[in-house]
Formats: sequence, structure tokens, C-alpha cells
Amino acid sequence: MAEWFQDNGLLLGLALLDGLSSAGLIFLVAVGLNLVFGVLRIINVAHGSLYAIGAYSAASIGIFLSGRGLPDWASIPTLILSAALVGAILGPIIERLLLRRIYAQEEVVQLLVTFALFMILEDVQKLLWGVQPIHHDTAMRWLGTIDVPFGADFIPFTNYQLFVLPGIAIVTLVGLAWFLRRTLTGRVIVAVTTDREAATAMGIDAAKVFLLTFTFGAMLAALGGALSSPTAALVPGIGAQTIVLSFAVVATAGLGQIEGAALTSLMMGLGRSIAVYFEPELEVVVPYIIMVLVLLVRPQGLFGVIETRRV
Amino acid sequence: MTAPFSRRDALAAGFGAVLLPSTLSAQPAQKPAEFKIGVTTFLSGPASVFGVPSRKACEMLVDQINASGGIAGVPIRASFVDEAPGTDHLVGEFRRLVQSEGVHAMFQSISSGSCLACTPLSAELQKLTILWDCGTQRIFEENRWQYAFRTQGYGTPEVLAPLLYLLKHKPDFRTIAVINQDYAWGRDSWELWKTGMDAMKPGVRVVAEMFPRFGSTDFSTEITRLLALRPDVILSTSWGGELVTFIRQAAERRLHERSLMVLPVAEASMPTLGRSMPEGHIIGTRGDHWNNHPSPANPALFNGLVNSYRQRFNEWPIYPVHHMAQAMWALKAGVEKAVAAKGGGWPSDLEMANAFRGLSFPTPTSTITLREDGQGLEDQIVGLSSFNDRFPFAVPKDMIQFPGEQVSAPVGQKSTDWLKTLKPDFIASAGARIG
Amino acid sequence: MRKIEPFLALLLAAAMITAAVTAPWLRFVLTIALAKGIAVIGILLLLRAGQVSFGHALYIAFGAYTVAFLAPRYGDAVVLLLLAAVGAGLLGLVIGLFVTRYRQIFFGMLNLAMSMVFYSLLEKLYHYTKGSDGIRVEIMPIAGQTLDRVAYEWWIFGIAMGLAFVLGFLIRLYLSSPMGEALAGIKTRETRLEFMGVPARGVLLAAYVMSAMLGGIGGAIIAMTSRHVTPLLSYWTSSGELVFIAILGGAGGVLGPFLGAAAYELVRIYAAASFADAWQMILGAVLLLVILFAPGGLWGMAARVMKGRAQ
Amino acid sequence: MSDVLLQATGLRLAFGGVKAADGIDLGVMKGEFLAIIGPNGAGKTTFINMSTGYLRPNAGEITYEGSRITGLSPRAIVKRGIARSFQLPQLFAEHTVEQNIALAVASRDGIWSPLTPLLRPGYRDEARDLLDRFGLSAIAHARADALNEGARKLADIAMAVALKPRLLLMDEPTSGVAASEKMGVVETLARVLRDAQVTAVFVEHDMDVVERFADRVAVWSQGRIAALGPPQQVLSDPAVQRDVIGIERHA
Repeated sequence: MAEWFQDNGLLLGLALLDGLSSAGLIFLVAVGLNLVFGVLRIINVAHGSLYAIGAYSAASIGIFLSGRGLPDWASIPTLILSAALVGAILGPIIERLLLRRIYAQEEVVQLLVTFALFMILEDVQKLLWGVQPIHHDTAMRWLGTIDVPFGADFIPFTNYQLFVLPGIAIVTLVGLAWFLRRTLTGRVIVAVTTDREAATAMGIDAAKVFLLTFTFGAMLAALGGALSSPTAALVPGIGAQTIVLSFAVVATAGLGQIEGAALTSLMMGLGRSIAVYFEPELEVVVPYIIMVLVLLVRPQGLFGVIETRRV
Repeated sequence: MTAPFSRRDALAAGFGAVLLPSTLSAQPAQKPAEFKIGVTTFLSGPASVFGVPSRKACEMLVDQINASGGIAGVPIRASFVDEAPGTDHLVGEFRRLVQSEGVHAMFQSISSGSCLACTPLSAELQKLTILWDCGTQRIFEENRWQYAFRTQGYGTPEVLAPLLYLLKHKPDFRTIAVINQDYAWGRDSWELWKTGMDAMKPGVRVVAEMFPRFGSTDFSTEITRLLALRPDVILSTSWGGELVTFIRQAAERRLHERSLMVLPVAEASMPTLGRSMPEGHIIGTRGDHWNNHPSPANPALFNGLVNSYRQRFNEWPIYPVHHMAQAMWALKAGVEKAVAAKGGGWPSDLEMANAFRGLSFPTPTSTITLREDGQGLEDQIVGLSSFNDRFPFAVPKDMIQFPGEQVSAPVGQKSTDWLKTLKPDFIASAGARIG
Repeated sequence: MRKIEPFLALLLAAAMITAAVTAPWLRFVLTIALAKGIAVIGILLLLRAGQVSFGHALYIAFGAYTVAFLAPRYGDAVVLLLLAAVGAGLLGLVIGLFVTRYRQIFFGMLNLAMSMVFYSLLEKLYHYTKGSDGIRVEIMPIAGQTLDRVAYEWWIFGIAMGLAFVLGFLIRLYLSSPMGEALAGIKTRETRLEFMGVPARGVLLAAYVMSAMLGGIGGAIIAMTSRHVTPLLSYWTSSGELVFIAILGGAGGVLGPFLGAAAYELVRIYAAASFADAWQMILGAVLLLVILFAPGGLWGMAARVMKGRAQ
Repeated sequence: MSDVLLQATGLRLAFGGVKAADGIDLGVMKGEFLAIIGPNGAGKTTFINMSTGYLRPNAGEITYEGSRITGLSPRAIVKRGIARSFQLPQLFAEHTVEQNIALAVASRDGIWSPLTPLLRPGYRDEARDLLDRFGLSAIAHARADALNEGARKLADIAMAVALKPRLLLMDEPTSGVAASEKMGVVETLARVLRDAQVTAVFVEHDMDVVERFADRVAVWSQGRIAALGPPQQVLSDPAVQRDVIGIERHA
């Protein structure tokens, strides 16, 4: 064991660095899904579409503004603003026009409404952005790289992936935690998450909370997409790929738990990057293995609370 | 886009009273009012980066051919089917097009899985089927097909040519890593490569074999590992968005300074990558149809295709455009040959198919011959990525052309068996510099 | 409505047979629809218990690959159908022992995880499965009879139809039996079952194993019909498709899945033929319209029409 | 002591800081109707939950017919002949009342027959008979979620009775029943239970009901049994009147 660490300790260190940045992205997408699920009790399959639209929009807006002389440093704020814009426009439209009609319906129906929306948005993306890969990487290039020592060698990492992605994820986590615990609106959201009936009985305007939460969740999905756009080429189908992993995160994290989502993303991000180093064929199934193991030990998810049924 | 209307009408008839006898092929063939082709290609999902340009090309070529009198005097009409929903849907659509819409020829497909599923239908439904893009060697090596022909090269030459180029360009490499998409092409192409490499240059150490999930958007972990391993050569047969993502992430971290990259399917991603493609790496195009081909056999035809595509769609043609064009020209050549053989009468399905065996048809760059097993022999051109004033993206320099026959497994032999027989002296004799 | 269900079933069967006789390509499509209908009955069982499996494509793929792998060795359709059903049932038992401990999102997502692991295995074990290229299934003898292609296709269509009737009939009996009614009790009042001495988990597990077997049978028929199997059969969107069909058809009777499957296949073909690059949008829109304006799906619509007649 | 059916000894259970049971010793005699009264939150329902396996005590044990049942699952305890009803009726909302009862009847045999209908003559007749005795025949075909509170309550108890228990634990059987119907309902209930020779424990807030139907009364207060004995004696105790009944009247 000690010998193994001696041989592979350095690699493990690299895996850690890679795992952090991938965990950051996983978290940003999954936390929005989890927040929406906690409050609305709807697993939003179209969350992946919002991710994709966020990515495409951020790239398009970035390309448009760069062409008109936007300085390179402004590309990172542009990513964040694009995401906010996408969420602020699409969130309320989807919640008002679609989700509001089905809150009283069965879980499966709610799931399918978002599945239908996912199918529609998949084609909408294609109509708007075409099928050729789109990429706009000013943000990544402007930040440059940093050489991380690796024995006698060194490994260049992009500052964007090493610092910006985990950084924004941490800021989001801390900001969300502060918002949910310390602000009135945040506490209302938590109250609705923990006990919907009691909260509405206390006179909380559930409709407003739902609208707010969903919009917020949509912004987070779009933010995840926007932040992935500097490093990834955007093609049809990226939403479908991303959302599956987020499902696993939500179930593992526990209902509406943001800290749970953070820890789960970290485990999955690290698990995957370690797998790439030592057993690449396992990489794809690592998140599911983690999910199954966690749920075996904690059936309600990492940070989930057992819902006691009153009898 | 007037086609959907009539198609919809046909379909409406389909649900109510598609009650046409399904034995068209048995009846004496009459010259049809239009020559219908059914085209399967990806119109959604990640592979639509190939599918949509191919559809555009097909529509453009149909217009062009119809404007100049059609095929043997008959105008063409194409219907398109999306491959993305999966085999059961595709097989159903294939049958619908043949049995209900009465298409005269099928063009299929991009995905090897689709081709493997649909090619047997060509025999069952006795319908001329042109494999216009898929690359799996299994089709013609595991079976004989009377009605199916592939009008371009396939996996073996498309992997062997870049391998030979590498062995000529950097004969002293000792380590290699592979990073391919995790699906059949990614696995197959690696197996072909490794078999050929072990035969012609034994002793190369494979330091990493990575098959990231199909559709991955982040390769930073894989790149870190490659940076740490410092292999002499990195092979990736990835394509589309994934190749763009991989190269962007790799180039930013200067992986290209540590290892020589070999990218057999690079061409289609070059326009997207633009100037961010590093120079001096080995790139291929699944054929010889580079936009900067130094000496196309028919320059007027070549420029005509490239320019009219660019004018009409405001983008550079990529290899699926050329593959579609090859299929279309093969169709024209084959059908007209069959009609001529019949003295102007309209050939039956079988007569039509027979005309394709051994058919040679001109392409803008060269000539492709369909062997007796149905496989087309397409030349391969491989070169090093470079920039010039004519193109806003990387194109090859120091090109070597490999004749199709030289790099394809002979009829009746399995590719892996044949690759094992290659000797190191084959390297020097293969291919010739052009340009 | 329940009383006229057998009559409607005969009507639907007659319509299908007429269509299959007149158009050979419809025979193919309808065989697939029948196979999916059989699998969707399994979804229906779980929906009775209030649980949504977002991973049942796993059992379809398992049944299909069972046929693909074993056809060269035990090449008889009848034997293979049995093996697929039993094999899927055993797999369902193993997975069911785990997933039936969970409810709602956890149940749905664990099923999703299992199907995605299976999907990854089909891709990873390339040397056995040929990855995304898939495996070809040759025409096989049926009950010892070697048949030509057209006769074979008719036989498979007939077997699918026969199985649809037999299985539909058995499931109908089951659903109104104490065991089936207890299953529905899980949805509304699971704790009460325990206080009546009924092991709710066992009831759910039994239904889960049955649904897995139905999936295996459906998958086997799909493999025998399309005669080529690929991993896409087990991708999460295929599972979504099954739930889609269940809701489209309506959860009322066992006829619903078949109505839904036939409608789904035909709409998809119509959409694909008319709008080859926007068929997903059409399907999504159809689903949304059905959910929003025709709750109860096609079966519900039929029921309303019948009621209107009766009055 | 052969006539003790259920015996609790030294039961303790606390939720956070609240002691729902703080050393309970209580025996239930065969054939008696035992009422449990006390302020809300005193731990009355907790006693039923512990006796039926839904909650496990921190300490102490419960024996039934001489053998220990603490630690057993609700299912195992039902099989031994203890059934319960609920303060909030636990019905299968999407089934009819008749189906609800029939399911309870069927569950005595296990429900593992997959091919014969639930409403087969045997089960249906017994369910109808029971509905008849509870005066619910008129709503036999109504869906459970369409009933008023009183009917739900009765159906809930009927389901428990359908299990043919020897001991029935009822959590506030008359809450939600209209005041004018209350006595009639309890009358019916008592008759059914006496006919079937069922021992009953019921948590009750209505002192008139307790006085009329209970053989003995246990007063539950802050996790302890403050008094135990025949109704006339216990209910006239000034301390009980002050601490329990007084609160009840004002609540």
C-alpha cells in the first residue's frame, strides 16, 4: 500500500486537481436541479436543455461581443451575465406556461412534461445554432496556463479550469448557503423544501416561491453550460449527456440539499478523474457506483432527512 | 423544400390505403417518372455535424443533376431519414421507403451500426443500396451482398494510411497513447492501428489506452495524464465536437509540444478549429478530397463542387459532402451503365445492382472502382497540418497519397488478418508524395 | 369501460392485422409496437404502485441481447423468448431486491443508474458485444420450423400479437387480484399494508420481477423483428420513451400500452417522414398536448367517447 | 396471570427531550375494553406505535400472550393477532371502501394469489358483512378519498377488525365523528368487538364515551400512568379531573 502511494502519489495529486475542476462543473449543474427538485418536487429533465442553451447563448453572445471589440478580460463576466439572462427569460416562461399547470398531477406526469420539453428544446437548439461545433474560448485563453511541478517534470494546467471553475462553484455554494440560511426569501425556500404543507399553511405564497426557485435553478443550469463553453465545443446532444449525471447527483445528495450536492459532485469528480488514471474503463460507471454505495448506507441520500410518516 | 408535401401525401395514403402491391421488383420495370432515393443520415445528435452537411450536399447535387437532365433522363428525388432514434426505427423507415414509397435506391448511413442493420435489408428487399459513408470493415468482410456497394473507402485504409505516414515521417517513435471515443469506430480503429503497427514496427510501447465516454465535453483529466506520460505519439480517431474540444484543451496546455498527434478524421473539424489547430501534426480526411488537393483529376469538377457548396451554404465542404457526392456520381454512372446495357430500356433492380459491380466512376480528385465484393477503392491522402493564405483553417502539407488498392485488405481477407501480414519494408514502398 | 376492454382489444388487433396484411412495412412497425406495448405493461405495473422506473430499457436491451447472443447456439424463437423472459426476470430479481427498498425519485434514479451501467457495459465489452455496431440476428426457426423471411416475419408478428393477448389477459387478472390491488395500495398507503401484515416490499418486488420479464419479452421480440441490436436500446432516452408510451396510452387498462405504442410509432414515422430534422419536437409537442388536454391518455379519450355514446 | 393479554414493562421512549414513555408498566386483560386518556402529546399514540412495532422503545419490553414482541416488525405483530386503527384514517385512497375492507380480509390469507379476483365471493361477502355491521353498506362503492371524516374513521376501524385480531388498538376512534352520531357509532363498534371477542385498547378524548364503554381507564400524563382503574373511580379523582379532564374540556 505504502509502496503503491510512493509510485502513484504524484499521479494521485494530478487526479485531485483534475477532479476539482470537473466536480465544480458537475456541482453547478446538479445544484440547480436539486434546488428545483427540493421545492417543486419535479425532476426537471429539461434542465439539461437549459444547460445546453446556456452554453450556446454564452458562446454566441461572446462571439458577437468579441467581434465588436469586447476586451478579453470581460469575457468571464459575459459568461455569467449570459447565463443569468437565459435563466431569467426561460425560467419564468417554462414555470408559468407549463409547470404551473401540472403541480397537482402525479409525479410521472410531471416528469414527462419536462421530458417533452426536453425533446422540443433539443430541436429548437438545432434550429437556432445549427449542428456544426461552436466554440468560443477567449475566457480560457485570456487566463493562460500555470505550470504545476510533477517530479522533475511540470504539467501545464489552464488557470480557467484550475481556479475559475472550482472558484465559481465554491462561491456559488457559499452564496447559496448564505442565501438559504440568512435571507428571508432563502428561509422561505428552505421551509417549502422541508415541509410544503406546513409552509403553505403558514401563509407562504407557494406560487411565488416556485417561480423564484425555478428561475434560479434555470440560471444555475445555464451558468453550468456557460462556464463549460470556453473549454468544450458545443454540439447537438450535450444536454442529454449532462443531465444523466445530474440525476445521479441529486439522488445521491438527498432532497434539495446543496451541501449534499457539493459533496456528491466532489466524490464523483474525483472518482472519475482517479479512474482515468488507474482504470479508465471504469470512468463512466464510477458515478453510479458511488450512487449505489451511498444509497446502500444512507437510503435517503447523503444529506437527506428521513421523512417520517405520521400514523 | 416542396418534397415534404408530396411525401406527406404519400404517407397519408400509407396509413389508409398503402395498398400497392409490394412486388414492384418482380414486375417488368418501366422507366419511372422520377428516380427516388432514400437517404439515411444523422439529422440530430452529435453525429449531425456530418449528417446535416451531407443532406445539404445531397439536395444541392439533386438540383444540379436534375438541372442537367437527371439520371438517364429521369429526375431524382431524395427523402431523408434520421439515424439518431435507433435501429428499430431506422429499419422500419428503410422498409417504409422501399415497400411503401417505392424508392429505387437507398443511400445509407453514417453510423456503422446503422449500416450493419440495414445492409441485410438490401438483400431481403432486393433493392440497390449504396453505403455512402459508414466505415466498418465488417460489412463486406463477413458477408457477400448482391445489392450493396460502398462508394468510398473504409476503416482499414483510413487507419492504415495515417499509420504508414507516421512510420515514414517519424520512424523512431517508441511510445504511443490512444484516446478514442468509446464506441465501435473508436475501438475498431485502434484494433486496426495496433495490428498494423505491431506487424510493421514491433516493440512500440502502448502507454495509455483511453476511451472516454462518447459525447464527452471535458478531456482535461485525460490530457493531464498524457502530459505526464509524454508519449512520442498520440493517436485519436475522434471526430466532431469531441475532437474540437480535445484539441482546444490539449493545445492550450501545449500537449502538442510534447507529443506528435495523429488524427485520421481531423479534416471535418478543421474549419471549426480555425487557427487554434497546432501545426505539424498528422491529419487525414477519410479519403483524398482535401480542399487544397494539389492536383485533382478534374479541377473544374472539383472547384465546381467546392464553390457551389460554399456559395449556397456559406461554409466549407467537409468530407461527408464529398462522400455524398461520390455516392451520387456512382449512382448516376451505375444506372446509366445499366440503362445503356439494356439498350435504353429501364433495368430491373437486379440488373441495376449488377451494373455497379466492377463499376469505375470519376470523382473530382480521382477515380473510384467498386470491387467485386462491393467495396470501393478510394485513395487516401495524409499530411501535416499547416496554414496558408488560401484557407482560414489548417490544411495538410507534405502530402502523401496512398492508392486505395494498396491500403485496402484484398477481397476475401479479413482486415486484421491482412494487416498482420504486412512487413516493415511495406512502409517505404507505400504511397507517393504529391503536391 | 373495463367490460368492453376485451372487445376494444379485438378491434385494435383486427385493425393491426388489416394494416399488416396490406402494407408489409407496417407489419414490421406494428410488431415493434406490440413488443413495446408488452414492455410498457411492465411500466404500468410499477405506475400502479406509484413508482416510475426511468431505466426499464435495461430489460428490453437485456432481452434483445439475450436473443442476439444465444441465437447462434439455441436458435429457436420459442426457446429464446423463454430464455429472455426468465433471464430478465432473474436480473429483475437481483436488481429488484435492491431498488424496491427505495421509492419515488430514488427508485426512478436507481433504475436509471442500472440501465446506464448496462449501457456502458454494452459499449465497454466491445469484444463480446461489438459496441455500438451491435449484433446481427439472423432469421431463426420457430418451434423447430425453418421459415423463409416473409413467413418468419408473419410468425413473429403473430407471436407478438398472441403474447400481447395472453400477457394482457394475465396481467388484467393480476391487477384485480389481492396481489395486484395491494400493489396499488403501495401508491396510496404503503404503511397500512404493513399494518395488515402484507410485506409491501415483497408485493413491489413481485411486480418488479414481472415488469422485468415483460421488458425481456418485449426486447426479445424487438431483436427478432429488427434483427439487429445496439446498446442504444438501453440508453436513458429509450427508458423515457417507455414511460412516454405508458402515459400516451393512458394508465387505465392493459390496452393502453398497446394503443400508446402503436400511436407512438406511427406519430414518430409521420413526424420523421414529414419533418426529418424536427421529429423530436413533434413528438414532444404531441406528448405535451396529451398531458395538458387529454389526461388519461388515449385510453382516457376512448373512455370518454364510450361514455358519450352510452348516454 | 393467565388473563393478561398484553403486558408492558418499564417502557421508556424519548423524542429529543420529550419523554413519551417514562417507565410504563401496563397490562391489558383478556376481553376488556381499556381506555387511555390524557393530554395531547402525553404519549398515548406512542404506546400504540410501540405495541404494534412501528416504534421501538429505548428500554423495557412488551409481551403478548407471554412472549416478547418488542423488536418485531409491524407485519409480524399483526400475524400474532394485534391490529390497530389510526387517528388519521389510513385508507387506500384510490380503492372503494369495499375493496379496502376486502384487501384487509384477503391479507389474512396472505395476498399472494395473483390470478383470482380480490372481490371473489369469499372475500366480498365477508367485506360486505362487515360493512353492513358498521353501517357502511351505502358507501361500499365510493372511493375512499371521497368519504367524509366519520365514514373514513369507521372504514379504517373496519379494516382493522377485518384482520380478525384478538387485540385491537384504536387511536381516537371517535374523533372526527359528528357528535350526534358518536354514541351510535361506538355502540356499533362495541357490539361488533364483543361479538368477535376482541380485546380493545382505545385512546379517547370524549369522557362520555370512556365512561360508558371502558372497563378500565389508564390516565397518561407526561410519559407516565397517573392513574388506572374503573372509569367511575378514576374519572372522579380530583387530580385526574384537574390535570386531564380539565385540560381536555378546554382544549
